[in-house]
Amino acid sequence: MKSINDRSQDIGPFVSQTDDAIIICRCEEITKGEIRQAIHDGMFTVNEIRRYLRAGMGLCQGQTCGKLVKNLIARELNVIPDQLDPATSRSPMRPVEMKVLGNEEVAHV
Amino acid sequence: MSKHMSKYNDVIIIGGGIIGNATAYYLAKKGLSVTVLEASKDIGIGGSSRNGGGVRQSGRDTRELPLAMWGIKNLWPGLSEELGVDVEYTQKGNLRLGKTAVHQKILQGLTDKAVSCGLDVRMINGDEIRAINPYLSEEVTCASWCPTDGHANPLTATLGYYKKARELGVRFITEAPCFELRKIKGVIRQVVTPDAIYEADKVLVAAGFDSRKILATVGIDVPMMPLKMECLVTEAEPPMFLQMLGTADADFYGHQSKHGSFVFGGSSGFEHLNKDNGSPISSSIGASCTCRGIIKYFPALADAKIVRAWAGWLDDCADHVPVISPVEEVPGLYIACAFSGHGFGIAPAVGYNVAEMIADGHSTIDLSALRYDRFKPKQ
Amino acid sequence: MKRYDLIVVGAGPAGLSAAIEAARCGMRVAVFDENAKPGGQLFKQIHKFFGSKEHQAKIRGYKIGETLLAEAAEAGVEVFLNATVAGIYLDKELLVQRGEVMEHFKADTIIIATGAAENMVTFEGWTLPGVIGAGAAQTMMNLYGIKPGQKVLMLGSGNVGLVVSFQLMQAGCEVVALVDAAPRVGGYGVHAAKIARCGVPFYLAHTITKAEGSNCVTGVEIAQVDDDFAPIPGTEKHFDVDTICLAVGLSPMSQLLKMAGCNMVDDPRRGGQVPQVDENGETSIPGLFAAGDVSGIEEASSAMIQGRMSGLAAAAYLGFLSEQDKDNRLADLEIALDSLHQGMFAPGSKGKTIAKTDEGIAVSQSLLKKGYLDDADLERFINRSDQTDKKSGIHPVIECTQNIPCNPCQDACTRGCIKVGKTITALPRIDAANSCTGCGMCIASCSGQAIFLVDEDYAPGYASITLPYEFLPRPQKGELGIALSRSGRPLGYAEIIDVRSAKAYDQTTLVTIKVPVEQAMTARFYQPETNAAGQ
Amino acid sequence: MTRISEHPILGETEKGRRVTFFMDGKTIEGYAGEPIAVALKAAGVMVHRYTQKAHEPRGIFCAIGRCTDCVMIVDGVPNIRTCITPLVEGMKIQTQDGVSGLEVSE
Repeated sequence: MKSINDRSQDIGPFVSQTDDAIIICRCEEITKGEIRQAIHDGMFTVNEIRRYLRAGMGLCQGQTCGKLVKNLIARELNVIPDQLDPATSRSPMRPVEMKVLGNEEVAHV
Repeated sequence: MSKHMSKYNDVIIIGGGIIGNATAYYLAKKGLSVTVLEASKDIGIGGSSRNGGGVRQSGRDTRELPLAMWGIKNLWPGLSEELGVDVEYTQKGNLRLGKTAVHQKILQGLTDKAVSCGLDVRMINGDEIRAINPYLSEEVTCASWCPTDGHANPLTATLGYYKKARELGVRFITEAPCFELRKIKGVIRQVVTPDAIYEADKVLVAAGFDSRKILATVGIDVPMMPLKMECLVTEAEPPMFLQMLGTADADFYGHQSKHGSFVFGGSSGFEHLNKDNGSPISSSIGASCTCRGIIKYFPALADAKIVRAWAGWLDDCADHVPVISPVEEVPGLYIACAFSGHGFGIAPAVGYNVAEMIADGHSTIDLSALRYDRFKPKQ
Repeated sequence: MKRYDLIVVGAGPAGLSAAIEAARCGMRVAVFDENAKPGGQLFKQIHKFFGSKEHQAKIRGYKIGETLLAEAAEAGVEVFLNATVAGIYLDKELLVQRGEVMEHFKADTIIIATGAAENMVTFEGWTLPGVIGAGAAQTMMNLYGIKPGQKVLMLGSGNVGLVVSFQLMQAGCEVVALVDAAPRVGGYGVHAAKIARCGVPFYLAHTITKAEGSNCVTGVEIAQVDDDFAPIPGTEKHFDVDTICLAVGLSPMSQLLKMAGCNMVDDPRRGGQVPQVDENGETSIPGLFAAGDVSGIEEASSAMIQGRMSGLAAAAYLGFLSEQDKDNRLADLEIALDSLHQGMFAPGSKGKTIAKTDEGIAVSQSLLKKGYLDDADLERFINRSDQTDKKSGIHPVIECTQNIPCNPCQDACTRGCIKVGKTITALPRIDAANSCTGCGMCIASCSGQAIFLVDEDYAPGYASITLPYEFLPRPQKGELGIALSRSGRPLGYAEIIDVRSAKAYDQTTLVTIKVPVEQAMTARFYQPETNAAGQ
Repeated sequence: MTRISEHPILGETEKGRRVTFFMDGKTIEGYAGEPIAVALKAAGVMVHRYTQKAHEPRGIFCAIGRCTDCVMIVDGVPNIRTCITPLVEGMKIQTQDGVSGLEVSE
């Protein structure tokens, strides 16, 4: 079993750091401290951090902060970042108005 | 590789979704030792985090309605405080919308049944609807209105139960799919995963549609199939309305979240025929179809931008009502699955009552109508 | 449904190259790109490319882009711009936003060539307006003709940071400092030397600790870092800047591949999440390919070759190219790609400390730490045992000290004075048996601007130095300005004795200055007296 | 001067017609077809929006439509990526405050 799968493992107490106020997710304004706290609340994966805090769920869909969040989790859990999956890729790749998304055209040839 | 025998538990729960997490929390509160085994890498990755967030009583089958009403009265209002996580519970009513005489008939039927169970729900007309929600188009002519319904955030509610259960000492193991349940000397005893064998006095199977193949290892079947449904979410918008919405036609359902984004689910009519590649992936037509449906009801949302769409599998039961039940023929085994797409709103009540069932042998709400052995062929 | 033999996502160097090869094999090819302009990053790359003739070396990026577009048009490729691929679905179906419409397309083969996205680094104030990505700076100045700022601090000494710093100065911005947390310059030494000689100070083993300002950036604070990259208290330095530019690496933009269900791997050497691919870029889904940065961060030169390989493989997959023709043509491309993967900056050398060049010469530590060759280091490279040098009359001085895949200088000299040989990563040698005419083609052909023509016998007590110049205003003959050293230090007055422009020089002006003979091997740049460095 | 009048390699930048548009009620000039963000940059506008939670200023960051930091209200529609949206004569641009328009005192 990979250590990351045991959610009861001791990762030590949450200790505040001087740069905890720095924004990591620019869209949803989630700070480094909030993400670190969430990891100590048991959120050990990028998906869980997203769902718990909305980090990476804003307008840019985590394209800017994805790697930063992953590295923060890896550091806090003391694993290498490659062990962590990035968030699921979802359409639409860019924000699109409902009236446009609903306006489909299927060209027949 | 020889599998190590894991430490003994009072209860093992298979499935780290909201049902498993909530049950684990209420069991831990009673002082039982619990391990939750989750097959995937993430807690709450299935339907628990893919649904539309409805916390409804109206529109439900009368067999599960008591559970829904009890949960809304006793658990949802204090849940954020209890879990220490904002689950964004908003109790501002549910509008189930209709446009045609056929819709009116469907809604009236549901309403009559719910009223007979003591629920405050009534039919209202177009003007009354737009007094509650002025953004609805003139096409909407009738609705059922249940003022005590509402919505919550499925993501934080699911992970909130996980967080709190973990704090109370529940052990959660991810990437631990259950291959097999094993009876020892006539009673349930072991849960076999690729890495380890876990032992407990009691086992709850709450693994969505995967429950079917897990239960098969001890000769139990729940007649259900996976059904792929799709959802989408908009960018944050200024606050517009607080009600939960649905339609008689089931073309969409959803609400505006505390964050400002609108979360909507919808159907294209091909759900039962959709294919996938082994994970629940969006179809090429689903989101577009849902958008068209929404705009007909809410012309004002035409410019709202969709930032994300996703799909998820329902564990759709033969009669579209969950199985929540002890399995007396396999002593120590319990089932909570087949929620058929409306499990989120009743999840706290299910967790609470299943914990009672497991720990005390009886539950506050009578769940006998939801037994696993209720399925009978046509006579 | 509208169907193509091949749909390429991304009209950058890899995507266009793939589309051209496939269309030339007779395939119906469509390329979708979300941008208003095609070419990906090529049109932002205004420097001359490295490599060999087959890699389009010494041609500026944007001109390569123009060539690719012309070739695509000629081959019958349909390029759709402002066409955003919203998603990729089962059965090789794409949903594409074009204007107010979502269109469904299917393809028998798909090549994903979506490129890369910039990495980020956080510090106090990094969300302030005025903190921008290096790509943003390139987009603003090279595509839209607007300065990203007046006074800029660059974070990152990889090739992007170095190249963009030079471009900022070309656009008329002042680069106040180049900062990198690593203890050594990450990119090509020649790129570093170009900006060091303009007087840009290098702060290696430093990081940004704070962006200052309330509504937008008004300054920046940097500090030295320890071995764990933590800032050392007391080492803080402040600069007045209005712009902070981040160039801290790239990550493959592989979301579409992931959505398609390809097997993905996390490979730090390729820059992050990348698809598992075979040697031609085919993913775990048959008929679905990845080419360019999306399957591993490299340079545009290699992206073009990878694109061509995947285009040919797609053609063979659908029977538009025989297996034998495919094998023959891929073999040539593999050799071309392989030659780019050699030398000190080869993908396999990432993260390794290299002490000596292939020729056995100790690498210049001053180049790695300060951005320029100091006199002692230079001495090792210009007085080599394997070259015959002479000091009388005009002759080239080549300050190229790292094994990078590049050899246009060899072809540029029609007199055979410059030799690189078959291994294109070898350091160029001077063969003094052949006499230099001072034509300057070597200077203009050197993408690293590392070749100078020096004549110690120009006049009694004076030497002439001809150097590449790519700034405005262009110096005028007879003008008096300041000669600068390799570190940008003023050495004294220099007179412009010749200014040459030619089509063959491709926008590089050859400026010849007259300096006291003792500066013949120290003066390497010219600054008009009215201008401060870099302005 | 923020616009590059002449570039040593690229020469003169091709520009569209000179047009006027409006930013929080003020009249600004730009070139038709260039990204709104470029016209604003030329006019010295750095702040495109203030964030929802902390009301912090944001402006251009990636300039290629990915990061969505430069979004503004364009002709009444919020969250428009100004770095990739072409300028059209007479456009009404507003500084975005959270998801709404910033109150501007004239």
